[in-house]
Amino acid sequence: MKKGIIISGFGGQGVMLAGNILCRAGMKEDKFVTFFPSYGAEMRGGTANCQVIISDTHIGAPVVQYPDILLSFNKPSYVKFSPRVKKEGRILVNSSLYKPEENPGPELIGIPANDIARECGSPIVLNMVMIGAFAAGTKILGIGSVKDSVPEVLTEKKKNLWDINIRAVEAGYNYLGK
Amino acid sequence: MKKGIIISGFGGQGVMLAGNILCRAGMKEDKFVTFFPSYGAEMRGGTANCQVIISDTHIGAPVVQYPDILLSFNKPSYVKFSPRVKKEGRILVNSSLYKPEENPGPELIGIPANDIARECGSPIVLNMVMIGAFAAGTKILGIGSVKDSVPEVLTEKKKNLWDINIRAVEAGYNYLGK
Amino acid sequence: MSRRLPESLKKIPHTYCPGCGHGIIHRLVAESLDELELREKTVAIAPVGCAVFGYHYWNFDTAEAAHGRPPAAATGIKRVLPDRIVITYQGDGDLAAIGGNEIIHAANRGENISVFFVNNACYGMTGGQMAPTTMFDQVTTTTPLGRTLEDGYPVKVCELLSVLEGVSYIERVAVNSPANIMKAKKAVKKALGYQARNRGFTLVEFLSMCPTGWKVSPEKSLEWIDERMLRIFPLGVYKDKG
Amino acid sequence: MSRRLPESLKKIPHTYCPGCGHGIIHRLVAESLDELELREKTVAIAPVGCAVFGYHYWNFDTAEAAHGRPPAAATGIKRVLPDRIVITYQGDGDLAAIGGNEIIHAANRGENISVFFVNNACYGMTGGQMAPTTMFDQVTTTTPLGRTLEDGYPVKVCELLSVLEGVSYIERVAVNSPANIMKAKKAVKKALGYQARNRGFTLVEFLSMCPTGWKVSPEKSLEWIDERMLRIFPLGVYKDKG
Amino acid sequence: MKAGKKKILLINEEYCKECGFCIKFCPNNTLAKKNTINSRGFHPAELKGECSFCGICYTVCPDFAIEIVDEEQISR
Amino acid sequence: MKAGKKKILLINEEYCKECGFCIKFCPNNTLAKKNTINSRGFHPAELKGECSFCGICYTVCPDFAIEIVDEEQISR
Amino acid sequence: MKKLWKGNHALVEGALAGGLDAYFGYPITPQNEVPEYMSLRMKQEKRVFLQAESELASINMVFGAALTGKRAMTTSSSPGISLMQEGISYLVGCELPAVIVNVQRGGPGLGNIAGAQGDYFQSVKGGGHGDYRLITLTPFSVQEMYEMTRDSFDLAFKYRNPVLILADGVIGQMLEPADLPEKVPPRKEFPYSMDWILDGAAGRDSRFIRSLVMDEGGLEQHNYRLWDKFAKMEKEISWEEHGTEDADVILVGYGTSARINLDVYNSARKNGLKAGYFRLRTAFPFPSKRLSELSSRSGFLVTEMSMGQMVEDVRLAVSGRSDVEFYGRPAGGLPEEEKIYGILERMLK
Amino acid sequence: MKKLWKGNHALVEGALAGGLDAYFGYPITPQNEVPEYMSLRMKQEKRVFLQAESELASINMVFGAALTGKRAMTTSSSPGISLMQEGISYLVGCELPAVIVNVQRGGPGLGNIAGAQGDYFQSVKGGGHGDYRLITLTPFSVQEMYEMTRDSFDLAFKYRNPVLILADGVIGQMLEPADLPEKVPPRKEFPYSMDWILDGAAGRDSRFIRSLVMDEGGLEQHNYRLWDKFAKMEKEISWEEHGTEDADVILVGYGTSARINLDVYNSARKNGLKAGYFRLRTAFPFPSKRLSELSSRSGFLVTEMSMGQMVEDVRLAVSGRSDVEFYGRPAGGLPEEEKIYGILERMLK
Ligand SMILES: Cc1ncc(C[n+]2csc(CCOP(=O)(O)OP(=O)(O)O)c2C)c(N)n1
Ligand SMILES: Cc1ncc(C[n+]2csc(CCOP(=O)(O)OP(=O)(O)O)c2C)c(N)n1
Ligand code: SF4
Ligand code: SF4
Ligand code: SF4
Ligand code: SF4
Ligand code: SF4
Ligand code: SF4
Ligand SMILES: [Mg+2]
Ligand SMILES: [Mg+2]
Repeated sequence: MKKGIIISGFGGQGVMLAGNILCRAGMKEDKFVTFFPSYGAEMRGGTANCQVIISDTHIGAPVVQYPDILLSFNKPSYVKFSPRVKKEGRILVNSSLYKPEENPGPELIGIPANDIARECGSPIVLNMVMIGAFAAGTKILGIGSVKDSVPEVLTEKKKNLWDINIRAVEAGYNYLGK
Repeated sequence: MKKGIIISGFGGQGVMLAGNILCRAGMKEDKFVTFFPSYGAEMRGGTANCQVIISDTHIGAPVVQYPDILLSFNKPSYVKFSPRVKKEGRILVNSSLYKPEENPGPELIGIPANDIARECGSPIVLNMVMIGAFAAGTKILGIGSVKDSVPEVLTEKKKNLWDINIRAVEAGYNYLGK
Repeated sequence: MSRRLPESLKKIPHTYCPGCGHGIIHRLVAESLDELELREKTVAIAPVGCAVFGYHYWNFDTAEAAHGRPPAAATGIKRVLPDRIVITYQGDGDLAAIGGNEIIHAANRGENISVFFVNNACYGMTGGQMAPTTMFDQVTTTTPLGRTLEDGYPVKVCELLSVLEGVSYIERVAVNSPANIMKAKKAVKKALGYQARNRGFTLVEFLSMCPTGWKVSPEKSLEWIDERMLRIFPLGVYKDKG
Repeated sequence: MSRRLPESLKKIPHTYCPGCGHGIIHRLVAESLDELELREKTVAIAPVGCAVFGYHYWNFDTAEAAHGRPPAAATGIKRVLPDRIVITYQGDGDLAAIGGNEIIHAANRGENISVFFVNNACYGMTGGQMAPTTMFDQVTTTTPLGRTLEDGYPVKVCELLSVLEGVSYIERVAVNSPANIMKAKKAVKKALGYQARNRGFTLVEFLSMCPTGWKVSPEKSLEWIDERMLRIFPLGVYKDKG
Repeated sequence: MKAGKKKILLINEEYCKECGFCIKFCPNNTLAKKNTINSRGFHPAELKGECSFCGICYTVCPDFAIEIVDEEQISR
Repeated sequence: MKAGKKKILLINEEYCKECGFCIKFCPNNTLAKKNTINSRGFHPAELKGECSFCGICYTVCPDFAIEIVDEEQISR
Repeated sequence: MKKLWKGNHALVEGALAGGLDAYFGYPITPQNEVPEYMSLRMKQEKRVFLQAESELASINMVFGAALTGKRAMTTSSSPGISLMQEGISYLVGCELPAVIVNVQRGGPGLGNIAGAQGDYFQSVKGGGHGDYRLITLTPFSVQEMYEMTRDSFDLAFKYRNPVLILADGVIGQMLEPADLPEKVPPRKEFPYSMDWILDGAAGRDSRFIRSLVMDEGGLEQHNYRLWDKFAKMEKEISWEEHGTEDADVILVGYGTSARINLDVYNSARKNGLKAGYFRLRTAFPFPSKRLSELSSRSGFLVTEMSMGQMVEDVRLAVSGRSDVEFYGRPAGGLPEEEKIYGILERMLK
Repeated sequence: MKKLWKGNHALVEGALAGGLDAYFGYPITPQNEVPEYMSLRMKQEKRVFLQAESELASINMVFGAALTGKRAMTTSSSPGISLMQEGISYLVGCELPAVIVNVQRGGPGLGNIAGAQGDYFQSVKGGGHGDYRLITLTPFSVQEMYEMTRDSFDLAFKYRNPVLILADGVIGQMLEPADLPEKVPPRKEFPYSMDWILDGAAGRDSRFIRSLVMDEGGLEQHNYRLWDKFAKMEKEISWEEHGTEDADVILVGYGTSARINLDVYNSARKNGLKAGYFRLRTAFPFPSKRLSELSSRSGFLVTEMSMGQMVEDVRLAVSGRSDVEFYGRPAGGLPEEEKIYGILERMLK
């Protein structure tokens, strides 16, 4: 098993944090993992994306050219990356901001992440919703290891945010998981 | 025929000018010639030297490691270069400033260049005396082409100095030539 | 009064952060070239810094020089094309750190060019590191505890360069309010006018918002200039040989 | 009074030209280190320039840095050995041309080093080319018709650097008469004393004879300083933070 | 403002980055953030009420997002 | 000059480069160029008459060629 | 225990573990995390951090600190390293130990900020003037960013020569698990003579350090001495190889290109192809002898993130004894697994 | 008519004859005669001369002047050329024509001021960052100092690429007879498109010139385009050979080392030895194909004033088909005729 994941959205949507958590979760499950932040032509403003690989074997380049999974947080990132997703791959899109038309490519799953996040108490945790949904929608990682990884990346920042973030992961998971 | 010549003395003794004239004289006689000014460890003060090659065939490196002829204008240059002169070579030394002991190496010829120059009217033309002596003492170049080359290097400076310089060349030539 | 974007700007959006001063300064330069009818005579050098893409936004001839070297490149242009308008657009890292020698010598030669110097008190492009103009106690990514004396004093470019005899006009302006922006525009036009009349080296320093580097909101960045920068970098004309 | 050569000088002849000011300045630095008992604590950086062989003549630890970079090398030393005395000895080409950025930033950081800056209005070592300090109309091998405005203004290092806040003491002296040499010595000792007391960046500029570069006799070179240099480069203390 | 000519304030919503400068400085307090977002995720400025065409918003906009044009110009 | 100690002016002829500074500045006008040349081709300075050991020649000599020593020092 | 580390951060920890005394640097992408993280860590560890005004200043500050026998370092990326070429040549000429890191990006010119391997020639042949060599280490993983940096100081002092760590933007920017000690390990003192350092001539003769050697033939002799030293570095040659016993074609790479090769090698072997894998850990000294041995039975497929630089050293080692093919992509392009596999298959036919 | 010319002066006259518009330079031995004589000649010819504050400034002033389509040039020697590496990489990245002269001296570091050939790698492999090439010409005589400099501008504009003239201190400092026109010949206009220059966007669209290419894959494509261009330069390969028809061993050198080889070759032939002579006139592009052809019957003895740099290109061309021996002396040492002759004899046995 070797899965390439691209997570992409506006700056400020927590793209990098989401990728980081997936990596840590992969580590917990004894996988090989890499994380690669990517800056495009636009250094300032515009979209941010990161590339995560989770694998049972050694990982060469940490760069994901043709992702198995795309986590798209907004429209521009969908436009940019969806054509590169492998046919047998899967696209998780934040349907609160953008609802793409179905097309005969990779499987498309909409998650109203902003809405779910708002329900959890803060629109800011939409990234957590998305990785919760990722766990449910791809089975690459277990929800447990994802949840357990949340405190690691927030440690130094604020303990008081653990809860809401974990809740958001669960909410995302539940949205697809059930 | 290929002869390597080193001319060496104090800064101000006209070493470079002397070498330049020999080169031009060589050209007049349809020889291959090169001239190479050499700066030693002492960039400032100390001795100056230049290396001239006159040859019937192509000249590779213009650098003279083991000269056929040494024109030594002072003691330090004698001390430095005389050991390098080829056995069958010749050393012309300005005996006004330094009279080396004879030794069983290359032939040693003393020319009281400062004195002869003073007789010509200026101690400054000692370099001309030395190249006149060179013509007489080595037969590598004719006195005519040496004399003819003097105006070329003095052209822009002062025409009024041609005479005394040429006279000094002759005096040097005559000192050995007769 | 109608306000159309000047011909000297291409009609495309730029990629600077929200609230970034570069956009305003780009426009001021472009407007001034239009108004002085210099657009078709101008060759500009963009810096290595956030404004490296200046050539995407400006509608006049532009090149990108190596980091810090715009004054040398501009000198090369001006010497062979003395009747063109040659400008450099440089950040504080570009001009005051790596390019300190080039700007000093261009100024000292009285090179007849105009320098538009954007002081945002940090290295924007590379992620908000300390710049020569970073102020004491200012937190940047390479002064995580704030700049201290060990890192050196904030460099005051106008004060320093105005000592040089080759300089004909230097002014420091800011772009954090409508009034300041108007003054800034006047300074730009003055500098370009001097160049057109062969008066020698001119420089305008802009105190410019960098909300990203300062980690504040765009609105706060306007106040940040008033509250933090103006004390250290007073506005005004530092030299004017007329 | 007996006058013995200081221990900080090796007892060997140097290769500077007759009448060259470097020899005098070397001695002043050496005497001062002896008198302040700093010889064994000193690390010096020699320039690329005629004084590149300084290490042959000085009897204290010395290294040769790349052309223009002594202030950076000295910074490297001082930062890791803050209790040593670190000096640079630099020519006007080294310090004011290629090394302009390094000296400005070392000064601006208030780097606690002492800079001995030898202004001989030309590049001695390479054969008398124009230096930043070459004066208008001065003939050099690269200004065969005399320096003109096109080549830029003569750079006044003391005036320029004293604007920087990190500088604690700057003085310009000359070595063309016994009285001037005495004053020069005082300045050297003052600079070293400031450093020993951690006062920050100090610099002494010496107007220094270069008979070879100026194509005059050693005696004439003494007058040359009085007649040509002093007007452009006035002697005196430019900054003294005490 | 020359009398007679009808002005229009154009806000290029796609260019706007929601910095709020125009809103802050508008002397008529007539600009505000729109509810929708543009393709880059920003809430662009929009005109809410009366505009005096003073040009201040144009002056402060860092994003080339505002222009004031004569109506006749726009119709061409 | 401390009374009592006998001084000696030492001129290192090999170091001298004939710049003439000592000769020019000697207040007693007691230095001059020697007739002979040293190994580097220079006519070194020499003491012609009375010296007051003022030290000026030492001060101006660029070539480390002059020292003034106590006689006792030299004998060691 | 393994933790998720960024390559550039691991490098900083490696430097601390290697006993780094003083860091001088100037920001440039894709290595900005180095000065940033370093500024914090050096303060915490009470060592010297200074953001220089330029790369020229950085390398010359390193030069100054190195004169005193301290462990000094700078880091940059391609254009910044180009600016250091004079200073690097001086460091070698003066025989000063120092560590320089190049987190390579795409060139030429300002290029881009993607990882690349276009500076191999500059690093191992000498981008500066004169005949000289740098010990050149090529990290392959975040773990090696740590380890090689840690160990580089020992090499630098052992040979009194600068060590260059030739990384790339991919390895600098990526995060992967790596096993780093919790605390900076205690400083290891080196057993090498320090009788050359400048720290004030107290109780000893004064010293000088310089690269200008003007006495006749002196510089030539100095060069021969340096070359003796470079020859001795042979001992430090290091590489990794797999499947070379029976390989018909060996994949050769370093750093990120070797990472990709490793995957290709693994799948080739799984499919029964007689592929081998060879990656440099030192680019200078270069494992010529080993490659030459291997060339008696194997051909080579060299991959690089460049138009072909290291391949020349492979060709020189192989000297026509077997096939050497090259596949590279410059300026941020990454050699594609499938493409490598395809060439490999073709060569094996 | 032949007159006695100094190499460095002939170079200046060559530049004038090539139509040089603007010179920017900084003094350094052994090429000081270039800026000195240039300062006078450019004034006389009413062209631009400016002594820059440093080599960094020089190369970037050249960059600026080149942007406008003018013929610009700088000259320096080894340490100064090292400082230009970033700027050179930018010139190539921006595809700007310019001429850079390196009158090489001994290195590394400050080294000495004797002629040397230690900067071959820096010149032909790329001392700056990224994949790039410079057209590299290697003058052999004072006459060629003139001619190659004169012709270099044409090459630079033809390919929109900097041309490096790789001379050395021996050829720069020496005087020998050369045939130069009395007056600067009239300026030759080039037939190449100038639709890229920046001189103010009057009556045309505005343009820009840059080397930062951030769009995805853009820089990679740019690199491929550059490499197509470098491949086209093949046409410009130039060399001189004698006695290669029946030579068993061919002496290979360039510049001063080739001068020495020529003498050895002549005496070897006089003595009936089957020696050959081969010298580069272009070091990039390198005459690999010709050397490869020759390797089918001849071995090679490469001489350099270095520890061995160009010899690698010879070895790459020969690829093990015949013997390649090397004899070099670094940092001002000159290969000795007798020694070369001795090795030649041994090889011929
Ligand atoms: C030689 C070199 N060194 C460093 C860099 C990296 N770099 C790019 S922009 C920049 C600084 C930008 O700061 P500034 O000039 O203040 O411009 P700003 O982005 O703040 O507008 C640096 C260090 C580079 N491209 N080249
Ligand atoms: C990078 C570099 N550029 C140029 C040189 C050549 N160079 C040696 S000394 C010098 C200038 C010396 O002038 P200055 O600093 O004024 O010292 P002076 O000789 O006058 O005392 C130059 C340009 C060099 N060695 N290195
Ligand atoms: S980082 Fe700062 S200077 Fe750069 S675009 Fe953003 S706000 Fe502007
Ligand atoms: S050239 Fe000038 S500075 Fe250099 S040694 Fe001679 S007199 Fe002194
Ligand atoms: S033109 Fe003036 S009044 Fe109208 S919206 Fe803009 S700032 Fe407000
Ligand atoms: S000033 Fe411009 S970018 Fe900012 S909110 Fe207003 S329209 Fe948008
Ligand atoms: S010590 Fe004084 S009096 Fe004696 S020789 Fe020297 S200068 Fe003259
Ligand atoms: S000052 Fe010194 S060098 Fe000059 S003449 Fe007197 S003793 Fe000789
Ligand atoms: Mg900035
Ligand atoms: Mg000087």
